[in-house]
Amino acid sequence: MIWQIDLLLLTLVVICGVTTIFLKDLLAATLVFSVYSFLMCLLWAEMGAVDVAFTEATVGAGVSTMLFIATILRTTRRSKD
Amino acid sequence: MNVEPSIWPLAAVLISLLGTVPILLSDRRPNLREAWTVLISLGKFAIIAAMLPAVLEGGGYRFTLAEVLPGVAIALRVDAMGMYFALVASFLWILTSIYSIGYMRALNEHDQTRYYASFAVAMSATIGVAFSANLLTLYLFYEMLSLSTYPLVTHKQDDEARSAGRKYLTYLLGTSVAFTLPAMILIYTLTGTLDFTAGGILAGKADASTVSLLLVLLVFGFAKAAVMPLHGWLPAAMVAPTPVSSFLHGVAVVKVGVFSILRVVFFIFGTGLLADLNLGVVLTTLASITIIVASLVALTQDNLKRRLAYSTIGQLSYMILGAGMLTAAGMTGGLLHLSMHAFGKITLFLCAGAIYIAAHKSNISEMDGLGRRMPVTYGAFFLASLSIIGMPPLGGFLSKWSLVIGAIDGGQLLLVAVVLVSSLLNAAYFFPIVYRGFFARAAEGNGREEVREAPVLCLIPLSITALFCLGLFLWPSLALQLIQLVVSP
Amino acid sequence: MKRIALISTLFAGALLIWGTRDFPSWGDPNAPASRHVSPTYIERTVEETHIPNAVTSVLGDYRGYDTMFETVVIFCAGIVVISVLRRPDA
Amino acid sequence: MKTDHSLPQDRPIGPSLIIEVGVRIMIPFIQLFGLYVIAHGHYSPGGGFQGGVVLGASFILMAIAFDLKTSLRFFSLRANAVMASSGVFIYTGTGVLCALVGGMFLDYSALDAILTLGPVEWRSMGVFIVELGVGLAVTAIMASLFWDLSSGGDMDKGL
Amino acid sequence: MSPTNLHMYALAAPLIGAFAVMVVGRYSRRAVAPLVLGVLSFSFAAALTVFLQVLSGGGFRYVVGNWLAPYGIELSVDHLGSLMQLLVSGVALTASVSAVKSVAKDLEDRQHLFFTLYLILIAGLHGLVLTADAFNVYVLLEIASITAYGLIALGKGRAVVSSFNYVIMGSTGACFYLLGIGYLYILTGTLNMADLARIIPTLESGAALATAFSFCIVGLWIKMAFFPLHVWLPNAYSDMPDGAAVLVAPLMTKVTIYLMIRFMFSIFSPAYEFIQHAGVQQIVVGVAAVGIVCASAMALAQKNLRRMLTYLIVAEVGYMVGGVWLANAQGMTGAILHIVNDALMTLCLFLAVSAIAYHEGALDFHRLRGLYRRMPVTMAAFTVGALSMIGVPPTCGFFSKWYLILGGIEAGQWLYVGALIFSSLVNAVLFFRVIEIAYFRMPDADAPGTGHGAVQVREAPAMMLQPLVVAAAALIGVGLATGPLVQHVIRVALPGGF
Amino acid sequence: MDAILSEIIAKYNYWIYVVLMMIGFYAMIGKNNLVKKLLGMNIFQTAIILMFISSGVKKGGLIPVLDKQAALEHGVNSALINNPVPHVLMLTAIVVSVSVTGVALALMQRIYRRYGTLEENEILEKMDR
Repeated sequence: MIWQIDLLLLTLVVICGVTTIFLKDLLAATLVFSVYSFLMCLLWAEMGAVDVAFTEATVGAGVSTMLFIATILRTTRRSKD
Repeated sequence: MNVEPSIWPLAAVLISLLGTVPILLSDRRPNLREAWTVLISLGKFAIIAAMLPAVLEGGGYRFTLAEVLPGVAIALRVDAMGMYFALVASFLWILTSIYSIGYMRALNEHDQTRYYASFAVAMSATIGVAFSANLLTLYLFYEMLSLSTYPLVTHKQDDEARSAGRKYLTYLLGTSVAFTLPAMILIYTLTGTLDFTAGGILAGKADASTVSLLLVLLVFGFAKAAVMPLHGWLPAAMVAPTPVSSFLHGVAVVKVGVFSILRVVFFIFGTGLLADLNLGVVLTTLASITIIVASLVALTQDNLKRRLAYSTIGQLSYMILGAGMLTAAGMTGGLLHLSMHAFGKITLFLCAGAIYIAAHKSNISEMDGLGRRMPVTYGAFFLASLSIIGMPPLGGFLSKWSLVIGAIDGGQLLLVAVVLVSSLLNAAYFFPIVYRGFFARAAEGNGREEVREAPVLCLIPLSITALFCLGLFLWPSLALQLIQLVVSP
Repeated sequence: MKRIALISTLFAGALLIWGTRDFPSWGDPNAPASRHVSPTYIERTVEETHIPNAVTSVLGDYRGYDTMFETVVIFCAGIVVISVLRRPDA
Repeated sequence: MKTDHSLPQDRPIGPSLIIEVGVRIMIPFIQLFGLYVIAHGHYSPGGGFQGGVVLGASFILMAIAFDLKTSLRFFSLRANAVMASSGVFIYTGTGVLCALVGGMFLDYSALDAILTLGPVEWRSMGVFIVELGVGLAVTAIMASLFWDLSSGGDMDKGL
Repeated sequence: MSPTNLHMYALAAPLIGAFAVMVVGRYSRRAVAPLVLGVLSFSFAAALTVFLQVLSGGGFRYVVGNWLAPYGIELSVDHLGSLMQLLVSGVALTASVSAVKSVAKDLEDRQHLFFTLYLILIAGLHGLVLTADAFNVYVLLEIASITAYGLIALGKGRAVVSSFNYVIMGSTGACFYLLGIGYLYILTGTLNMADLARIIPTLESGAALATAFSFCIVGLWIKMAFFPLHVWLPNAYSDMPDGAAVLVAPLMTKVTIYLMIRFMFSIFSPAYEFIQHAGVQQIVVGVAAVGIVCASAMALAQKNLRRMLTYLIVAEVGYMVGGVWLANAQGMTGAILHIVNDALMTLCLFLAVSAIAYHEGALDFHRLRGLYRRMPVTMAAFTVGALSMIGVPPTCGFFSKWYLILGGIEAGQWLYVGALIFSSLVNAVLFFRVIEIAYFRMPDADAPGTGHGAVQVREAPAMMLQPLVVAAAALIGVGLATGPLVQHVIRVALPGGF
Repeated sequence: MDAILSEIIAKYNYWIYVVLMMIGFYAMIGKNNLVKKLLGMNIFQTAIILMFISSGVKKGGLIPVLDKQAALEHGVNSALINNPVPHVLMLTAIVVSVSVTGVALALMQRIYRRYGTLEENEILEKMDR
């Protein structure tokens, strides 16, 4: 594997993570989290963990995000922190 | 010296515990219920008396229920000391039961079934303490006694009774958990056993400071003995009905406290060890202070039962004093005083109850002239107070005499003074009561003329106990025989 | 509250980073994790289970007990969500 | 950031032909893919869980593109509960069965006693059976999770 | 002895029962109770048989799927494990008898969901006490936790908030544990406890090992609500439906403590914890002592019976954690004995609470007035439970406290000994306050002395009283059987060379 | 300098995961919004997964799906294949994480229905009242 790509992905992951935490709009935060999951999935695929990457793609970036969005749409998008 | 395994000790303990079942079942039928109570008390006394011959021959019985800790079982053992205490307690229980019937009916008290049931449980616990083979079993029954007497103390169920009950449990449970339990565990770590062994188990296993720590912990841990400053529960508990007070003072609770202290002094520490380490002085000092202070406080009390309560506090410490002298005569005196005081004090309480039933008076200042209306009661009261003061020809004389001899034997002349001074104080707080009863003129128009003697069910027990005060002076041989077995086995 | 959170986070992070000191280098084929148990799975999976995907064979067979409970976990989640949210009549 | 707080069902969103047709075409393929993932877990990445999630996602997609009622027509709540339970039961039951026929718990090779395939082949077979169970359970639970969360539990209107 | 599958059946029965309840319960409410009780009775009988077999023939290790350790997942059916399995199944059976009744009242239309979760939780606990695989512990902990979240959320009022807090705290704990396991895996390459125990002494004890150990332990501490990580517990446990509380309160914390013992002595060794890091031991025992005191003090401040009991659970956790970290045989014996005893005591008290709540609803102290007259049997059993909590012989609470104090003295941990005695005193105050209210205060204006029959006796249904009486009897029975229990089971089971 | 560099090369993966874990952990206990807490929990979980997966990597390793025929005939060189065990473990962990997420989201909806907010301090205020 190529460590430059690895590092780039890792940096992006950290950026996405921080953004998720500090976005005030929960819907946006959830979508950023979905991106985060997807980057993670890439990272793992690149590390040779295809099964985990597959699962993360379906669960983390897919279903989990849908569940978050469903809840946020039924409750509120606002967050004070 | 053969100690046989036998079911009898268990039967002696359990009979009244199981007796609660028919008592509870005959809730709606007072006659049947009280018949059960008396029957059980008689049965209990019979069982205990049946074990007496073997004990007098130097043997005994034992019963092991379950070994709960390595080397420590829940076990019962009948020996001379336990037998001595059990005999006194179970005999007096019969009388207290009979008296209770009269008292409770006369005052038409509520919740009598609960009363009799708790009474029976408490009696089981008392005999359990007497027959315990080790400290753990003793602790078990000691706690059982504290808990089962709680409904008795709080029988009135008003605010005063509640606060008294709270005080009662706080003192008794608090000290037993905070002092006795750690002491017990410490002894177990030091010796690996808790069995009561003649001559003690601690010798050579602990240094002087540990032993003295244990001694202090245990003397205060058995707060039922009401050694000052842990005596506060006793006057408070006087809110209970009078039969309960007499039960507390005469038959069970306080005696259990003293008995427990004597048990550990003789059978855990061993008098030899205490003498070697010169620790008897701890006991005698605590006891002397309690005796004098309690007697002084008693002088200031106007409520008859409270005065008797403080008197009890003082008298209890005589027994500890006797043990602390560490001489044969002193120990004899202490043990002897256990029964002498039991008979004396129970008479006094029964009399106080009889006065309350007959005249509804509980303060001494209001009892002027009552003696002439209630000669039997006051006569018994007079005899009993003489016994407690220590006048011949009454039982109390024997024990106090023995104590004085013991003090002289041990060369502790200060203790002689303590005994004598306190006897004078005893006289000072008892004689005015009798004097007022017979000689003082009551104020006019307070209905003194209508006052009659209490019901006959009350009078019989108190006459019997009063006569026993006399009888024990004349025929103390059984008691002395048993005590002899304890003091010099 | 936030301060406590920050302090405990930093503490936990520092502890974890300190802990990585003894770790084998990343991607080291001689790391204990790569040498002790796992080679056996890789070498024997086809022979013992006829499953060439080592992940599936470990998941379904060697560590099937874990996977059984994993399925139970997700089943539980479904039941919990139903019992928390769903109206009884639906 | 300015946000719109009204719930989506208050907003008029007309049915979009493109989405509806697209989804209608896609769903069978997604489900086929899900089944493939479950079945082919032995030879390629995937397995019961991943396949189950894909299958579940097909119902989620249905619920989003049409509405919740439509997806419930294809997959009733009762069938869902039975499927979830039976999925996990298949796994557990296989384990117990292995124990009952004389092996250890979850020792698939013991099933050879029922039908002779050879212990190793039975291991492969056993893994397939349990993966199937996992797939069933996960499909059902994923769909049910989404239904409940998107409708607040009343199974009335979706998002 | 030769391995049998009985312990697996004991585990699988509630699990399969759960699926059956889920399916059947939709159609017939009446079938739920017999199904649950049947399954749990079977499980109990199986666990009892296994326990007796282990007693006579010794423990064994069981390999799931017939893959030899460390390749497959191993279970250890030894003295300790089968004792715990017996405890779990016994408590579960007793609790479920009562739960069947109270749930039928509280959650009429969600019974089948409740009992599905309930049975899975029991299965999870069975799994937890048997497993000898570090990662398996994580999965099973999550099963137990997720079902517990659900059971809590079925409560009334703010139960959902309590449950959510529990979710966050519980997940933190689980993540910490998983982190620790990850570190261990990176260092050793195995997850089997025995294998880990074999490899760890060969590693040089350094930063990674210490981190792994501390994260796992802290994770478990969060899960067991060890002071000061206990904040989630009182709310969660007091807002649960009664039917759930009688199961969760006695077992969850206790099983987690058992896991801590397994972790500390089956993976690591006393040499690692107590000799190489002796300072830590001092700190933990100290924190345990402080925790006991604080939790007892907080229990004093409560005005609701159930909340008071939840704080006592926190205090009892301090007892056991402290006992384990005393690092001597007496303390360990005390801790293991207290796991058994505390489970039974908590069971008895919570069953009593649930029986009281059946008619009375909320359990604020002022509503307990006159309870001795209305519910004499319940209150008698409650009193037995209270005495055991205080530590009055011959109830079992006394004996475990005895061993713990013995251990404390042996280790010279006077602070801990003092805390134990202090908490006994506080328990006495706490329970006698309750008993006094229930005994003296009249609920209505009927004057004392009106005699019998003034207050109607209104006990909970027999289905709730019977388990309560059984539990109270068990307290005394186990107390009297302490000697054999310690000698034949716990002494044999003492892990790690004590 | 070289030593430090090689240390960085060898460990940076682990450090990044610690950073992610800290983000997640902070959000879990420090954030006020319940959704944020939950997102934090998911980040925490993925961080752990990252750590596990990293531990299974071998330099130049292949994915752990073998060729059946080749394996039966020639055997397998395990040094060339990534460690499958962490993958298996993490599949389980992902399932657990999505389960917990589902449960927590359901609870959140109920909380919102009851208190009308998802901020923890506001919920606590309303609870006291």
